[in-house]
Amino acid sequence: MDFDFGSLLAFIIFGVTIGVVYGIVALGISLIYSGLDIVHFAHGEIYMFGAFLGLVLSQQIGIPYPGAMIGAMILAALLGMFIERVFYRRLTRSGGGYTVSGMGMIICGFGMSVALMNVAFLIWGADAEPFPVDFGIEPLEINDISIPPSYLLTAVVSLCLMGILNYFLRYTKIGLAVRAVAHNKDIAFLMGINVPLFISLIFGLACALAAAAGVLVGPMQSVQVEMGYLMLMKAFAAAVVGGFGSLPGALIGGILVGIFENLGAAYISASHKDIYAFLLLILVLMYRPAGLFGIVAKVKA
Amino acid sequence: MALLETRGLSKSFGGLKAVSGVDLKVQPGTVHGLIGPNGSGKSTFFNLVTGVYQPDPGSHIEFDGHDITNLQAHGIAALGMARTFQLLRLFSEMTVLENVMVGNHCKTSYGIVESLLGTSRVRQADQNMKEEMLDLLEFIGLANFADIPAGELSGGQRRLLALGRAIAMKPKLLLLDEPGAGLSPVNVDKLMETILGLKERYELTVVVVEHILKVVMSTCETISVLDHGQKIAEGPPEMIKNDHAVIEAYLGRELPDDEIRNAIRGQ
Amino acid sequence: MISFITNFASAIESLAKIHRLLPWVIAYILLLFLPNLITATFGEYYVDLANRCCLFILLAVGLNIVKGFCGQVTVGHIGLYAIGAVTSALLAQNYGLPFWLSAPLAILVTCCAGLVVGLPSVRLEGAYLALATLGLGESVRIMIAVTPALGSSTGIMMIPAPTIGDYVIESFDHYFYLVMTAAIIGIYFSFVILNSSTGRAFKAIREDVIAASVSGINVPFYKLLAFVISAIYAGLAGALFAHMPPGYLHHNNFTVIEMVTLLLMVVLGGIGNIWGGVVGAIVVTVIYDQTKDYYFYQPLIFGITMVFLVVFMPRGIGGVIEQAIVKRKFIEKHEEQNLGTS
Amino acid sequence: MLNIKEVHSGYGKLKILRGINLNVPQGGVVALLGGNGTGKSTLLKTISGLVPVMEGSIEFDGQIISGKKPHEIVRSGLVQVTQSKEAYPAMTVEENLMLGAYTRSDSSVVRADLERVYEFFPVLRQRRKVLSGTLSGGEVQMLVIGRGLMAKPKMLMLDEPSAALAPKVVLEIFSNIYKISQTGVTILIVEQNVRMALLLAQYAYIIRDGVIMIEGSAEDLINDPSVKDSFLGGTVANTKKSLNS
Amino acid sequence: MRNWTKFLAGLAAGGFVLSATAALADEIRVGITMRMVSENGQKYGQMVMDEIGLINEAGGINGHQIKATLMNDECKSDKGVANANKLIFQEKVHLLIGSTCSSVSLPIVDVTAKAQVPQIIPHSTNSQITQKGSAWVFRVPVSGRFYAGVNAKYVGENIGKKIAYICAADAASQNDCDAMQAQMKSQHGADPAYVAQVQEKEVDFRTHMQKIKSAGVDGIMVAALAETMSRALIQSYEAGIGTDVRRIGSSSASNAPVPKISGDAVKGVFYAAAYSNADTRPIAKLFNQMVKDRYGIHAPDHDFSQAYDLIRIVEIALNNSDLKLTNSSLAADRTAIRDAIANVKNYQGLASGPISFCAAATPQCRDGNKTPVLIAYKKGGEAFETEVLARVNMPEDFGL
Repeated sequence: MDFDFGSLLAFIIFGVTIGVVYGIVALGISLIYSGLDIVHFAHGEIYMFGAFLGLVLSQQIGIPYPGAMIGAMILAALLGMFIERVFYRRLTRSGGGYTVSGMGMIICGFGMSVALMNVAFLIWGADAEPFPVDFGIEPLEINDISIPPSYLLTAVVSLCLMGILNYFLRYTKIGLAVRAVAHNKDIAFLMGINVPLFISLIFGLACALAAAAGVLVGPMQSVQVEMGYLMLMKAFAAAVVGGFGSLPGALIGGILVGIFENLGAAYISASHKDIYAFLLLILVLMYRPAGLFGIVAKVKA
Repeated sequence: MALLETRGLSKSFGGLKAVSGVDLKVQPGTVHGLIGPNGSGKSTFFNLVTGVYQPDPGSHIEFDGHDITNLQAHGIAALGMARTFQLLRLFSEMTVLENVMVGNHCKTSYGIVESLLGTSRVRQADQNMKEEMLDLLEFIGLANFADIPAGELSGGQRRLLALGRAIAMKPKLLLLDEPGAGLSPVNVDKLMETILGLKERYELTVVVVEHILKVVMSTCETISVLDHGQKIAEGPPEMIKNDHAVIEAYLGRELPDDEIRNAIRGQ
Repeated sequence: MISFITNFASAIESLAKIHRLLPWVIAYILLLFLPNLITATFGEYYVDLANRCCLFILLAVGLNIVKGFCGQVTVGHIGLYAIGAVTSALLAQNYGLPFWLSAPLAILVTCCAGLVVGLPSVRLEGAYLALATLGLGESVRIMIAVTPALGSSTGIMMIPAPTIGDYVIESFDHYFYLVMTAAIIGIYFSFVILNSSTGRAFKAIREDVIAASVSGINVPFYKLLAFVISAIYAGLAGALFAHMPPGYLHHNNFTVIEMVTLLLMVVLGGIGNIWGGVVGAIVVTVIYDQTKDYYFYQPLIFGITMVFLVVFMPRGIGGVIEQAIVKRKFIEKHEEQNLGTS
Repeated sequence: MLNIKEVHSGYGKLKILRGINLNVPQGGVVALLGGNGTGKSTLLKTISGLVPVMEGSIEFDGQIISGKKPHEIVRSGLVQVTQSKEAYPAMTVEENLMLGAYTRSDSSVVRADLERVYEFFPVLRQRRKVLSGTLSGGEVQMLVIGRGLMAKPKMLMLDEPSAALAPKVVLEIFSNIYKISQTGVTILIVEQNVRMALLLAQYAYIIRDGVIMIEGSAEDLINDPSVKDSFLGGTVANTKKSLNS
Repeated sequence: MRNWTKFLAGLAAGGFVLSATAALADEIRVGITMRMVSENGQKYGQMVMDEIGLINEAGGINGHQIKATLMNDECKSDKGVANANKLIFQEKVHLLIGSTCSSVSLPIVDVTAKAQVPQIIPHSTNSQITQKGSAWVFRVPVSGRFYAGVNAKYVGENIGKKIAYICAADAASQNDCDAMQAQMKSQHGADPAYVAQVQEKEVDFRTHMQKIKSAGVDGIMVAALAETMSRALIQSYEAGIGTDVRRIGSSSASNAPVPKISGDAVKGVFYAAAYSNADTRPIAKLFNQMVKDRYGIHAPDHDFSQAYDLIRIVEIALNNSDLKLTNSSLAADRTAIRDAIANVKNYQGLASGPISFCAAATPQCRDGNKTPVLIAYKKGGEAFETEVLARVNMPEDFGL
């Protein structure tokens, strides 16, 4: 295989543009982890629901794309909050307070993932649905590399979302409370924060992020019931690489996973593409469980 | 020769020095007390000695002639060191008998492969161990509860079981972390009696961390005092009582009540 | 129902007092008649179903050892199953080894793989461990899917059925004797393990790692041991699956959905409960088969069942019965005590 | 102000408090004393709603608060100050303080109150932009008390403010608590350091095994030999006594 | 002892939902296992069931009703084998139809061979299915080996020899891809310009497209299932590969989701299939209309036509076989049906060419349709349009 810097650059750009999407899903997983102490195995399905909701809103109801995205985010957030309230909350309670111990939550997450996927299957069927959106922008040409508008937009919107979230968490009163709840629920309670509400809020926020990712990816890869699983794996890898609970970590983790798998697919073997993400995940877990940026990662005893 | 000896034992978490440079010797056959205010490093000391934490470089721990500085917890336990926890840490879904049998794990006389195959020798050995352990439960007064899950026991019984589990290891050295916490004075006295009885019966050396000074003063032959991770005094109870450093640093300045009251009220 | 089961349990206990293996031998002899009984009652096909039940029993019991006894959350079990199946199939096909050689070798290979899948458990816990094992299990499947030598897209075909002398074990009922024997031995040994020092060490690790380690239990070693033992079960089940007529393996037999089904079996039966795992495996396999006509809603119902089980019946069927038995023992004890004191 | 009647509570199956009666008058300083594992922290958590009440009732400021959620109780003016280690180490000092004012919507007054807290604890003003994880033990204790004050409480409950602090710092903290009580805030202080607590408080309860064993005015208790002898181990109050015994 | 048996029987009865074991005599029992997950997959199965219903309504076969049992195999081999076992040993079917997926049909071939049940396959193209040498298997669709020959001939003669391949890892696509490469080599001596082996459900092809773009090829062969292929087609345009580079599809390109998802990107894509909805024969027009009316599908793909042809062939064969349909004559009836199917010669239905079977257990005899048709998309979207480029009769042992 010839090696030239032009195509290397291209592969890196491809990795980054999809990596930011992994990043925002990972961010949601990370948020849920710090807020509820659970790794949410059904998050891929929320992402899938988000994509479908965006599709319905934009293609069937005819809401313009940005509106459809916001709508999908809100609906997915409501869906997530409903799931959290009805199912996960009971498990967290039986574990005492809002922390969960043991494998119940993990199994519940898997069950929820199967259930949600099949609900979507009953509603929308198993076939992929096209999600054509006309962004009205020309593809960006760098040398020989052509970056379609959907990817450009994805990268920009993802970064914006990240920025907004960062601002929200850092500089607003509610954001302060979210951070307080994420870090220690008992103290947050004693500060007069309505912790159960905020846990729902965190969950909803994470689901909204996943939905945004779904609506962003939809136009690039079409929308299908099965799309969640792969994204979940990549997002897990991103969250682990970046370190659970670290906001910039999730983004950088996502980008790293994106670049890693694209370079692997380009230079080693394309058919093993998904294994690269797993490999990264396992390596990081084994040698740096707190992730590359997880300074405040919680070590569970 | 000391049964347990630490030299320059240190441990820091982040920047915080939980234990720094502690030299300690525990003579065989004695009851050794370890006191100090909350957060003075007593529990960390226990965790270091028993291998739950790895000490910082430069530390040295010797137990019964072995260097155990970098051994893992199970290796140290196998050499004959047992401990209890302040929060007990019982195996609450296992029965009382199983709890003490786990304690006896190191004394298992058969190999792992054998245990997986369930040979007759294994069953015989298990039967013997069971009888021995029931005997121990009898001694600490829990024999009636042998096949009840440990989680169902009452508070006092749990403390006894935790003690029993440690004794089941047939240790040379027993480390007790606040055995009397939460017990009423009468029960504390009873517990101390049981501990001393066990010490005689199983020829133990005991190190005890305790808040109730009366207990420590009356049962220990030697007392070490920790403060901010450092050993500030060591000796027999009489000496500790009158040690200037202890009174000064650990017990606080002995001001009269009124003076303190005035200081508080800013007068 | 529960009182019936408790009576049944005590009847078996009294049998076991005569000789420890007596209930097992009786059960085994009775099960030898099962194919005939099934064929007469329901038809030949249900023997095939029973074979699949036995495979899942092996898998569920094996998973229970690492998950229920030792408390390690693994989601990579299906990968071990795949390794056992593919190894045995390739050995039989490429080197012409008979089943009786290829299966033990496959188990050996699976054990090594189990060690690898278990390695993360030394450093990781809970969700992190689940993620790592999920990654490893999926990597195994993807490797099979993309490597032509391991079957890739067309799968491994025409894996020879086990033979004894010239006789080929390929009919449903004869294969049943094979898998049933494996399942019974598997269940028996899982009881042996549970009641041995090793089993106690597993449970101690599940309950409290630190307390276990200061009690002298080599925690990393026993964690790995649990993974290796469960790998033996998975490898055996895999080999039996591979050689089961028509002898065909495809990577899509080992997806995450299969792993979720396996989890459902263990959860339904009660995590850490051996008979629960057995019952869970049978119930799920049979219900799955019997509801095939409702394939449209089947996975949905499976998912929802799993969620509701975890939320509302976390101890599963086995746990409920176990509690009932323990309660009964308590009552008996109290009565004895009351009689003694009065 | 706070009226606790026959309260039972605990975690799951485990019952820790078995019939607690306790009364804190308006504007008073009351101490709750006991050793490790006696149930005093559980009582505090029960009052602030973190642990559910199994039996009995808790009345605060004329309202029944047992059964309410912790955040509702905080809004009614009863604020618990957690143990010193429980600040938010990844937040700055000022963020921590602002978190204390979370329940309040009067942002201009909050600003003024922040100034007031800084005046109370000048060291916090110096370190306002510093992550609270880097503070010393005494500073963190001041921070959590200040954070409690930011909620503009009617009553403040303090959980072992002296824990793991040097005697000199303890004195400083206690004198600050006294100053706070002088501003009209009712105070319930939970302590192991019996002597200091008795010197600060007007009235005290001694808890053991989930029940109140002794109660009485601080003056009486400090001179009561039975208190020193049988109940309070490892504290400044009785060390001298046991040393001389 | 008796109690034990009773207990076990009771336990078993409690767990099982009793299903009828003694099947009714005087019925022709047909078992179908298909992938009933995708939208079209469901409709293929539905159409098979509907057609059988119509036959029954019209009086059945020689006065016998057909009892059809449809099962879902989710395109998973273990489920497919379980279905086949159930249909054969429980339902005691005379004829097994299925499966749609190559990876499921492959093991079922062994099951039916051993149980001696005729099996007829609606649309699995993997060449190995008939190469296994089972005397009980028949394939209605065109085998993958023929598709490759046609594609390679057309590509080599009309497009060029520098072809890049994107091959997804499912049984049918992998087979198509490998066969195509082999044909390009043997017909034109052309080595592949670039080969990307990707996973079955790959979503991101940009890396490959970038490489293909810089390799400067004449055509890109995308061998993948419908969704995967559509994504690759779209992304090939996004990467800036112009229309001068032709896109070649594998046979799944005929499936309706491809034009639907790909939209404009499908224009100009050509592929070999067994049926074109642009077919102008009256029977084809009628069929197109029927599918449109009944299932609301704009235009049937070749899997529809093959399922339809299959039922017609089954109807012919059943009509020609002498069936006793008693409980004891099961084996004889199965053999009779097999022989009757083997005797179907020169069936002219929707399929691109005549379908003939014969008795020998060879691919030559059992790959019924040997006439692939080259089709190109003229328009994408839901209302897609196609055109026929060529119709080629292949020699029966081509590609073996």
